Amino acid sequence: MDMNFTPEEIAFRDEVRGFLKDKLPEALAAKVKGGKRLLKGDYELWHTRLNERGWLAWHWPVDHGGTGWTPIEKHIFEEECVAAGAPRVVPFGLNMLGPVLIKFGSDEQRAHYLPRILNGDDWWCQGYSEPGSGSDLASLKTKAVRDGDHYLVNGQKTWTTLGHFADWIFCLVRTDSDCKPQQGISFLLIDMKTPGITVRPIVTLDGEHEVNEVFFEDVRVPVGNLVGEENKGWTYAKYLLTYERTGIAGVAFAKNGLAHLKQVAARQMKGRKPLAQDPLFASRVAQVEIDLMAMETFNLRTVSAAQHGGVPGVESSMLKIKGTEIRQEITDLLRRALGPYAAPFVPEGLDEGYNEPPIGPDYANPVASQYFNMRKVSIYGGSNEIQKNIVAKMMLGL
Amino acid sequence: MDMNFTPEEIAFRDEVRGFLKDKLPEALAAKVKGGKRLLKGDYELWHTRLNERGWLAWHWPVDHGGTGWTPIEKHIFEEECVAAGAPRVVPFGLNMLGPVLIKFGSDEQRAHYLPRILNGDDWWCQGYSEPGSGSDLASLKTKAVRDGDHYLVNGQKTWTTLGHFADWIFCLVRTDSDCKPQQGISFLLIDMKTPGITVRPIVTLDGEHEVNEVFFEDVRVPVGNLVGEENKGWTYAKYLLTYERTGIAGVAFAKNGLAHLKQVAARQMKGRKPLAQDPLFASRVAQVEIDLMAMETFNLRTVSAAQHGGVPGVESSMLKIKGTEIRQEITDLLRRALGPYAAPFVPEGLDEGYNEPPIGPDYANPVASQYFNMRKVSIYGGSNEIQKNIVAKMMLGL
Amino acid sequence: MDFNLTDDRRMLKESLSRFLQDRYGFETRNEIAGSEQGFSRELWAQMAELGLIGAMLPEEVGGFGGEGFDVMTVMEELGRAIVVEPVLPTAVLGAGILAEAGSDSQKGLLEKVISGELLLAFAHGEPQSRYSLSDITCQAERTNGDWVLDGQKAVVLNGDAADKIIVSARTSGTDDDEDGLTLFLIDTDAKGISRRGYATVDGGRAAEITLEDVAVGEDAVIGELGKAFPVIEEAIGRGILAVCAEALGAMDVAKDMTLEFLQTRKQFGVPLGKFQVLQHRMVEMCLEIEQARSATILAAGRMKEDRATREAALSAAKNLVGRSARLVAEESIQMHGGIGMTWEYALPHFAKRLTMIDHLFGDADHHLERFAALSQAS
Amino acid sequence: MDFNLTDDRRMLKESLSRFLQDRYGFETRNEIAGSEQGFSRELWAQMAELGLIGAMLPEEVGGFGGEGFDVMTVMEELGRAIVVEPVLPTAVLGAGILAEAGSDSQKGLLEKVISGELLLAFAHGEPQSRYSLSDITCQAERTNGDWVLDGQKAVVLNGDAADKIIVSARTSGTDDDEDGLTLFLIDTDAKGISRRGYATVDGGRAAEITLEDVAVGEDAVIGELGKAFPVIEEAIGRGILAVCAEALGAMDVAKDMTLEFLQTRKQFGVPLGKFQVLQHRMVEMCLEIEQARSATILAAGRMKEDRATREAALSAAKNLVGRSARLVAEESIQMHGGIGMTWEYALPHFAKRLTMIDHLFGDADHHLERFAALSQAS
Repeated sequence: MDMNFTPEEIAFRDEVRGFLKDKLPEALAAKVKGGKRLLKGDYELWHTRLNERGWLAWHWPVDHGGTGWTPIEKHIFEEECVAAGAPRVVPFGLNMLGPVLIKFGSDEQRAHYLPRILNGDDWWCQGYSEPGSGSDLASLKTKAVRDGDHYLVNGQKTWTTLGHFADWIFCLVRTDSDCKPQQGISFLLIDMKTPGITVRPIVTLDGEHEVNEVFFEDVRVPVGNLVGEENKGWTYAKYLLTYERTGIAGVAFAKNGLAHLKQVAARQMKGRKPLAQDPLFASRVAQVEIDLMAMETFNLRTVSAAQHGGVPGVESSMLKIKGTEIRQEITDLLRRALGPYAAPFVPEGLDEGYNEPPIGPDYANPVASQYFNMRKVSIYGGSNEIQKNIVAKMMLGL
Repeated sequence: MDMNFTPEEIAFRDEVRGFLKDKLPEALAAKVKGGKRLLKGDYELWHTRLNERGWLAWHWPVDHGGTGWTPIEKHIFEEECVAAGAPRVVPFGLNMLGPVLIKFGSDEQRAHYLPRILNGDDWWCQGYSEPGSGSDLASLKTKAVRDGDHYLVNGQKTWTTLGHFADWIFCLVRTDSDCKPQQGISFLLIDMKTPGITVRPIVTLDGEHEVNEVFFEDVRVPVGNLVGEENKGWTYAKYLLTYERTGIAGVAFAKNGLAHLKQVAARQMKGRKPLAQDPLFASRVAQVEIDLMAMETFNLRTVSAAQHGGVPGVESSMLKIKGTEIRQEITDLLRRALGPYAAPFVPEGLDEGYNEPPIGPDYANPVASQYFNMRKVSIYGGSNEIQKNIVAKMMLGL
Repeated sequence: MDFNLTDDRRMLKESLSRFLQDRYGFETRNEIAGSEQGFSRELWAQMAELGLIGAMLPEEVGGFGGEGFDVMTVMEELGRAIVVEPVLPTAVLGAGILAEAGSDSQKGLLEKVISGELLLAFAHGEPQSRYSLSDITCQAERTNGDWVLDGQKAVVLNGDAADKIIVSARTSGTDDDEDGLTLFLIDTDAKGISRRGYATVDGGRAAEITLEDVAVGEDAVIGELGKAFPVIEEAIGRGILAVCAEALGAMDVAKDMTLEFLQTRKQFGVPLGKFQVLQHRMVEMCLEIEQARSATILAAGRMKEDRATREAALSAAKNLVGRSARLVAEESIQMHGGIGMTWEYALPHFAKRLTMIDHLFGDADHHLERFAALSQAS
Repeated sequence: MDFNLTDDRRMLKESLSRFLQDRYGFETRNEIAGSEQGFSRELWAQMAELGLIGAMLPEEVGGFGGEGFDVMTVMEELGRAIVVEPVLPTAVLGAGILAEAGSDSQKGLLEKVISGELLLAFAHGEPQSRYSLSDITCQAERTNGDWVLDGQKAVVLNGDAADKIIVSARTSGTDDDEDGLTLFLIDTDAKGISRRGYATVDGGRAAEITLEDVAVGEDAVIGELGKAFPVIEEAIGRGILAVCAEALGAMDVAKDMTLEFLQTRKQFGVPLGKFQVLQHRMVEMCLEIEQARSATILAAGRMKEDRATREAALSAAKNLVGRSARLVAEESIQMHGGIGMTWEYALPHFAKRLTMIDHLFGDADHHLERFAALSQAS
């Protein structure tokens, strides 16, 4: 048993910290940590900085631009980025499409798309979910019918994150309906400028626009945009869904959230004393802190097992469940910490350049919205119910 | 809306209280409230006192010895008995077999058995559960084969409460195996002195003996002991299971338990102050007190609906679930209140006449055992999982 | 003992229910909530006409109800439509205080309140007070026969639209003393009052109100000088009962929407409602709603009992509603999945209202602590 | 970073596991627990021979381990068999204190402890002290060069069978002062000691011990006069780690038994494990066990860190183990149904041990509060 990083790993961590200190603009980090809205340019700036350093595609194979980091190094890098307040790297091109193209794409596709992903020339979005599909992804209905050297695509995708910024979308489409749902699915790359595509914003319960519906009406897609073989798309999709799940626990996000919660509780007053000293509230905070400490070790055990050649199985699902529970509990306690000042709804206050004085304490504005927004983490990426089904199946084998 | 008892109901309550004051021996009430072991004679004494007053078979039809009380009066009577520390009336003859005989028995059976039940001449026990049947009662395997004017019974019953005191057992037995499990079941009355019957005690996790296994080996039962028709026993069993469920919430038991918990918390010290003043412990007690207050009103709403002619549906199941949760939570808090003194295990201290000084505070001895014993209430009488299935079926209708 | 509504209340409930079904569909509600003013003057007038405000006030002041079960009946129906009109601040808090403690001329205003012409707000909480009812620093000083008020009031419901506000101020005592509080009735266009209105997360409106040298006459004082605390506590008590009842209505709708969703929406070829895990979670939700309903009924029935009994029942109800509303809000979103996260769909707006009710008049933990204190004192 | 056991620990674990499987089946265990003495001298000697006691002590005193992960390895295996022999009081608490703070001659006794010939107990808690480590009223006064002790010690594990006990007593200071505590090593047959032994709910033994004018020499003092608190805290810390690890072993077995039961037991014609509700509850149980395991590993790894870091990790582990052990105990009984309630079956004995561990060295709430205090101080 050895719970410490090696000197090499500590040196690596310091290198990452140095990079973040140099290259992550303070104003941007403050925006991220303060729960402000990010602009397209904010994402692009950070994407470029990482690419310049060669750390953008750290999970790709080395000969395609990856870093060759060990699981522990990858873990350190992810944790440090979040801790420093770096914007997330939009994952669709880099973490999702990239690995699929590397494994299943043609040489031409790899040569064309991969450098453009790294350069940030193409903003990708994901066309998986459809209305009514939920966690049953294979029930998708969007059809692609071969018509000469094109596919004619008709249907609808939904929950398309940042689709309103995207140049391209990778889609799962049905190319054969006379078979099991998982068969007959193909993986297509579609230019968002193609005629027949309409993007409609979905406003979420917190009043924000991050996701979209995408409609396809007789959209003509060149057959060259098919990845791999026709009707084999489900295999590629599954590969993508299991790729790189080490960050799934969201430990660093939770740690940021907990630190913020403790600051807020120290500043909020209850009966003329800091709320942090209230026995009941303190016990609730302590409870989630204990859970988080344990989960951090649980996560490290999984990372360390990967370092020693293990393949995470049910651990990913378990970490997803516990990680989302903890993050939701933290935003819930934040909301409760505010008391009456959780109520004001001033969405314009989340924009850069808003200059009015805050209503209530300066940290209050995003809190309730974040609490509601955070409901999504136990729904998307395979709901917690689905994760429990997966673990149960492995465990009970019934 | 009127949440008060009528003057007549209050007069009735006072009458019940007066009776309890006169007729329930203080020493017996103290034994019940102190969690001491009851002897067979303790049950019999209280049975007799109630019968003398004509209040023993309060739920029977008036012309068989019932009281004709309204649902609210029944509720008042049950609550007051528990509050005063009366021993429970052993329900097998009185609450279970009695109503079945009244509805489905022959005139001869009624004339013979009912007066003997009231007089306490026969101590009855119940032969429903079998090893492996759990909540799936209809899977029972004990066989009764017709042999002239007798049935030949072979098989095994389990969880037979107080079977070691019993003179008679009423049993569900399989008389036909070539049909659906619910069909082919018959309802037999069996004299426990019949050759071939063996009673084996089951010691429960708290070290107590209250339940038994009963084995039948070629036990000859006269056909006159069949209740109703052959193969119709399931109908009678179901009737019995749904009969009189108003007390199912156990409100009065929980109130006794809560009062005891609060007394203990006031006497237990933590950091030289009463545990009752510890903010965290006080909040846990307050939480269960609030839940209990609400459930008491919930229960009264159900009773009142019955008074106005309503028929309780899912409410019984919901009250069973919440009632057992609350009672389990109270015994859990009691256990925690004791600190290190929950550990000593001195079962002989629960017997009348034990004269050693207690180990730790005088209320400590039964606490841990009661906590473990109380695990049963969410298992028996249709587990809480079964209750949830029932409610879900009514609610979702799927 | 009878838990059925009286005929009068049943009729009121039915007419209100019909009205809201006809005129206050979800899309209308969202449009109203998103409008500049944040509520509809027209619908407000119609609600007044239906007797909704009068039902919450006793006959002595021109109403025809005013008991706990009246408040409960009306608010539960409003909760079923998540009505954003300022019923709580005007009819329950503002008018309730005037009916309870107002002078004859102040009570005379209630006619206009009942008819919907006059909007009220209760400007009580302050930036530092959180859920304490006595932590008030707003000062009122007597100068030349006038009272001059200075202070700041936080998250005043309907504070921006109210015609008159009831302001709590300290006329003696230290900062969180229950003694020394006095209530004043003040026109919102009085000199020295500035208001910053804003929308709230749950579709309502509130305001930060600053009072700077606001001068009012002796006739602005409500009730006895320095003895306002019991009046405030009773007003907040009615507010607690009102939002508990509102939450019951909203929880019922959220539960029914979820139930219907589970029955109709299929996944992996079967209705979601066939999954036992979701069945049991629905049952747990229903059970908690029934518990919350029971606690609210108990509180409504104890509104006229002695202080300790009444306030313990109110704290119990608010605690149980706080917990069950959170459960219902979170679980109904979770069981809906993505669609439960969208602005267009009604459910999350019910969830938001349910959540924000926890931030009114003390959250679940506040009332747990308060219940424990009341229970220990008794 | 490496969460695998070292080869030495893996070998110890395996030999211990084999030994317990061969010699310490559930029926044997229950027979031993039900015997007069409450444990088996013979098996105790064999366990000592296996190196179980030595593994928990450092080389300086004749052991071959003594680190957090050694304690964890041994205790987890013992938990898998719910061993009732007095390993915790003798090897972890008693021997741990002597190894840490004993004089050379006191340390010299450890050879006999390691070989299984000497049984120890730590007589610390008192009837009033609950889980406080400093609330000690037992008095030690110096008279004619001797120390004379008077007081009462509560629920002393192995108190009836121990050959020597370590008694904490106040040599100065007020009643719950951390300062002024001193430890004494006393023969249990010393004049003035009376012991009332009894069985405990989880199958072990403990005693109430009364000291009346018990005279011991200066050589009975362990460590520095009046400065025993840090020694006590560290000893209890090791005890916490030990019972957390023991609970992990017991939880694993309870979980596996339940899993097997769900896979084999049929109801309504299908294995219970097919019911989704039970599946999800099993998953939640496993998840909490993994969390408890993680917290215990973290605490084991921090045993040599500064006080605040170490104690926070220990309180975190004890809190998490307390919660998860309750969940596992209750859920595994519930999922078993009636059979889970019977003395003959092993599961409920695991449940009882898991529950009673919450009553050793502070329950989940005690450590939650303590963690919050430590976390706020840092």
